[in-house]
Amino acid sequence: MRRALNRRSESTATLEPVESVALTPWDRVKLARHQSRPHSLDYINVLFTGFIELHGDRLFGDDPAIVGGLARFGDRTIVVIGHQKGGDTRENIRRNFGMVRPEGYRKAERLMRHAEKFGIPVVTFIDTPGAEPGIGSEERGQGTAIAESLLTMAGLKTPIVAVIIGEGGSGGALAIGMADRMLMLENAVYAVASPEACAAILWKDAGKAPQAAETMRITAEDLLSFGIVDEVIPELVPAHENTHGTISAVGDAVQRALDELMEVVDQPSGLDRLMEQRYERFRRIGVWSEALPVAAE
Amino acid sequence: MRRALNRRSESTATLEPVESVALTPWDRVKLARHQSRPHSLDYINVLFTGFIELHGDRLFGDDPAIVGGLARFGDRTIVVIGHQKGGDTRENIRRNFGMVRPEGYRKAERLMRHAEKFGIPVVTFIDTPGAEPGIGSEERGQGTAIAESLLTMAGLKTPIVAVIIGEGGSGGALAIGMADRMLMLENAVYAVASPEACAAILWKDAGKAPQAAETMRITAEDLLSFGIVDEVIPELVPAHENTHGTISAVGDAVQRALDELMEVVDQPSGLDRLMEQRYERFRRIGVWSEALPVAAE
Amino acid sequence: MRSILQRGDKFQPLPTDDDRLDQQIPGDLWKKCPKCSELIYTRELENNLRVCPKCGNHFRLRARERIEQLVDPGSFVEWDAEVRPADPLEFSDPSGAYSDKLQATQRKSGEYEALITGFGTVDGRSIVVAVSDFDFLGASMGSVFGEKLTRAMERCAEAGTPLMSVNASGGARMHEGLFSLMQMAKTVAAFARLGEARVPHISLLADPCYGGVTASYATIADVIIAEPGTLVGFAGPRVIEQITKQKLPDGFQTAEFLLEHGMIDFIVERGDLKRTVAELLDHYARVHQVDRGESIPWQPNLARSNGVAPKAAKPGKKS
Amino acid sequence: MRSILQRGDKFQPLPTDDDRLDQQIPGDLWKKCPKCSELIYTRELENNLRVCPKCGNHFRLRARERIEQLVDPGSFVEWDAEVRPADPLEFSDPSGAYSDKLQATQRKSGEYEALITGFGTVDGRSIVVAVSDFDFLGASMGSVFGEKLTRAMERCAEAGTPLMSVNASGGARMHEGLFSLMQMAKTVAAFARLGEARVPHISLLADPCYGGVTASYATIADVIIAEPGTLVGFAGPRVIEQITKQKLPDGFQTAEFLLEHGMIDFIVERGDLKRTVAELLDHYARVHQVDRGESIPWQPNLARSNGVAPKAAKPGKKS
Ligand SMILES: [Zn+2]
Ligand SMILES: [Zn+2]
Repeated sequence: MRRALNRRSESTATLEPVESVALTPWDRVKLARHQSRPHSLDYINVLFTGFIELHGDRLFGDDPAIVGGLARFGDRTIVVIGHQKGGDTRENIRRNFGMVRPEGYRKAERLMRHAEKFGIPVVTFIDTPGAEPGIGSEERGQGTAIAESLLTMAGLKTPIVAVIIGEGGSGGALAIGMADRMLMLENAVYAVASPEACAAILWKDAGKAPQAAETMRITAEDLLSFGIVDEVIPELVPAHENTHGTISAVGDAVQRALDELMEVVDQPSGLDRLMEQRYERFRRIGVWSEALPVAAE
Repeated sequence: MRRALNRRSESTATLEPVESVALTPWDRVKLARHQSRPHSLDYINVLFTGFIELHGDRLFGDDPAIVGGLARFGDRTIVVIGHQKGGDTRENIRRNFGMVRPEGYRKAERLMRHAEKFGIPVVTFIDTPGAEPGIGSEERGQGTAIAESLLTMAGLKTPIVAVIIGEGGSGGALAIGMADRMLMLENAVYAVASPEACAAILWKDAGKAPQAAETMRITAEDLLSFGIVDEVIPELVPAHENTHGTISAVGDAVQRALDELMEVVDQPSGLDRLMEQRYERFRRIGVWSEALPVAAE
Repeated sequence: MRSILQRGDKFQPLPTDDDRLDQQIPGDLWKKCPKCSELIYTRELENNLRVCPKCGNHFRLRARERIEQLVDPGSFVEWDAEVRPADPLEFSDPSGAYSDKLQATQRKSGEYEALITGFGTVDGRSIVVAVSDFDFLGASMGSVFGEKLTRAMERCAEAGTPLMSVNASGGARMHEGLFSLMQMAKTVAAFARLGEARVPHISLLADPCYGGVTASYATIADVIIAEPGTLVGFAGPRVIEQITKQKLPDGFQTAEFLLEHGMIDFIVERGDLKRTVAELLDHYARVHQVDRGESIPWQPNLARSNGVAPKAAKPGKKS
Repeated sequence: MRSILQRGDKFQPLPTDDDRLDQQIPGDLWKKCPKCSELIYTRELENNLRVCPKCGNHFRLRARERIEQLVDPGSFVEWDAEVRPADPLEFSDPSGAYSDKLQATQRKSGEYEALITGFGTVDGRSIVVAVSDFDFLGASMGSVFGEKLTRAMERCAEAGTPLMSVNASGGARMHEGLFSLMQMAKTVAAFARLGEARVPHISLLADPCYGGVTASYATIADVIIAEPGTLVGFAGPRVIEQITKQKLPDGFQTAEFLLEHGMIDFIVERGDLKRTVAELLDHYARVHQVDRGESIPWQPNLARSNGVAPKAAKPGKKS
């Protein structure tokens, strides 16, 4: 089941593994959304030193549903960006439950350009139910903001590593997730729509979300098999019961991904190669039939 | 008095010249602000064909105080951008009297980047009392918007020609005026603050604006002598009494300026040279004393 | 370039059971305008580009109707018609299997997928068009949509041919799961390359345009146009109303709303669309005619130089 | 680089008539806080970096006080002190000639101009500082301000030394007319070049910062910081109130307002400023240490890895 077996981080080695095969996709949805599950700032505060949070989009506002800034990871400076949910209701309200408004994506885009300017790699943490649906968000171009962020990532001349740590909610997740390496925690999910929304539309009953979750193929295992995710980071026990171990495992995976990418970049014409690989990474995604095959171009 | 004698456009050759030496700076302020003076769209509609107005900043709004779009000038495609005042009170209210909000500068910036992307030269028409002072404008970063527009112009890899056609009001004018060539109509003015504001602050009496206008050295003649403006376009009679002739003279001057700049760009490494010249153009502006001269670097 | 342009085989229509037009009045002779409720003689409607002659309502167009209106007669060469949808998730819901739904939709719509791409000319000017068909599963963006659009963009970049996309869509195609979502990234990456090649992309947002298409290539095009009344948004109005419990403002998510909020370049009536696109193509084409030396000097625009200050341009109208 | 760094001569103070501190209480012993009205022992205030120990009010600093607080003792080498203002317009108003006003201001302030630039170290890290002095004609940006800042930026770009600007300003210097306005373009152009050289510019917006400085290099820096309560805007509050006839919202144009509206990166208390700047310098310095091969792996941040989810970062605070 696990295609990417990771060097197990020291601190988790002694914990008893949960029988993860017993978990249904809907179980994983619930784990991915668990309020005590570590969120972006938990990762940031353990994995990095000297984190300096940078705020604002320089246009309209500062969206607390996105955090980001400069930090040190090992001997590297990185720009980190993440969706931020709250660990309690009060904080969740302040963070809009991790649902980002256009100004949040524009802040993320600004920080990515900052990283590019100085040749700093980018690490993103994905954990959102989706982009905020609201009147103000539509007025300020929610769709345009997500699209612009994707356009920025498509051409960003510095390595990008994304980690799906919890809930990967559709376009609102992808908006900071168009990365050179996509890592995913074992109990995280990543879906084109929430199982509830999918069930409401196709099953005509939001209560059928567990079945929709099954059908939608939203688990890390599925997405690894589809070639959409590059590596699954095991959760021997669910992250909220093993915060430090999970964060450490994520740190190790990010370290490996960054080491690999920096090796590419450090070659002659390395950035061109990085851009080429990023293009191909997304270019190849999709499944179709070609009824009348034509000669190769 | 006129340093830059221009090829006189056919249509104005028969008009009687006004004795322009008799005009005081304050007279010119009044001419520059005259409601019947041709405004940006008047120039756009006569000088260009196929004007397609492009709207919006893709962030927040569309500011009617800035107009811009694609157009044809001779055999060239250009991006034109201008402050837009109204020709009557109703239109003036809609155009906010040509006072631009942050979204107007961001629209201008977007159009400039569009021009750069496709290698299209930019022509701007300057005619504003200044950037809008208002609560919303401050909330959305009026200063930041102007600064970003300047930053975009500083590095924009395509030629820029600016024409001061009426009122050049401070930072709000400069925001679309950081050009490779700055042309100025004889009765236009360009000032660091309105004469009224300057008089109110330094004379403690806004009514002393005519004196402030004199002291501030805001006429085309002054700015040409300072090396800030490259060419003064004569108004044999004030523009509002000779719309077609004035617009024609502006067209001829823009044509010459663009021809010169495109000749630079068409050389090998032409864009680098353009960038170098633009930098030097602004780098040298300023007057100071150097008490203890040091050896040349 | 030639070989690429001729690469796609001509479209071969599937058998259709002839019920593709909704809201039909008995026979095909009359159609009821959903906006003004008037009955309109179908032929009159067609002659008017499917714009209601009574109230100006722009009826939705099928992809091939749009192409027919946009490009010169006989100039369209379809590309990649052989690229057809698959069912990677083996998706099934109570209404049936996705693979069955695809077949039924193909039969009913006469199309193999929701996006038609190909080459054509607009008053003689080369253009590549990519037009979505809302009657095909709400023009949702699945793998084929993304692949065909990406191929079109890649060929445009290579050949220097401008792209016009016409974008109605309900969003992602849920039946293809994350493959569908990833088409956003794929098409935006292709658009980025198109931009590096300095080839323009004109996007017409068509009614209705939501979700993943609004949040990807369609809203970052070089020029973004919409027809009057077109609805465009990220989240659907019902979702927003349900979640926020707020009443939506009048005209919410219409083209006019988007123009006011700075998200589109202009609104154009269907009758002016082809001429406007031609003008845009001319503007971009002229940039690359590097034939320096003596430039042709400007001439006064006689249509305008009547000594009277021309009217200010109205939003959404060429002036 | 050395030769450049040593190029400026050391600052030679002008005779001062010792009245540069405003709001003084008899003698120099006590100072009244303008915010909480408490009397504070001057030495205590100085020891507290001129932050009121009672209410936290950040007193305005003169340029050299700021430099003293920011760079390591003895490390500052001033640049371009010999660049001094002229009077290109021969400007005169009822209160007198600009040239006389300059002389009087120079005597009173102890400075030749409103901007001090030079090299120093922050806990051993190289930095170039450009600090404006509000007591010199409201730190208005004239030719000398622009020229000194531009030279500093050019040297930073050449040597790869980060720049920190401290920006209090009333705006343009009207007495220098359009020469003043053009310093906006000049400094922004120099900042663009600094960016091409990948050298960071940290901007501290200092109380009060308005007009041309807010609308040029200060608000497009790579990192933008403000101290609590700092006022920053384009137009002054009185002008806005007069023109709009609207009551200004509470906290309008404060650092907190700017943070909320997305215009600054964070707010930092004066006591944390030097440490924060040092951290930022380290972050940027590490990027350019290209010593690849084996990277040093990450280590858990022990200050944080206590198994408890850390508190979310507060706006304006490093967490
Ligand atoms: Zn009708
Ligand atoms: Zn106090």
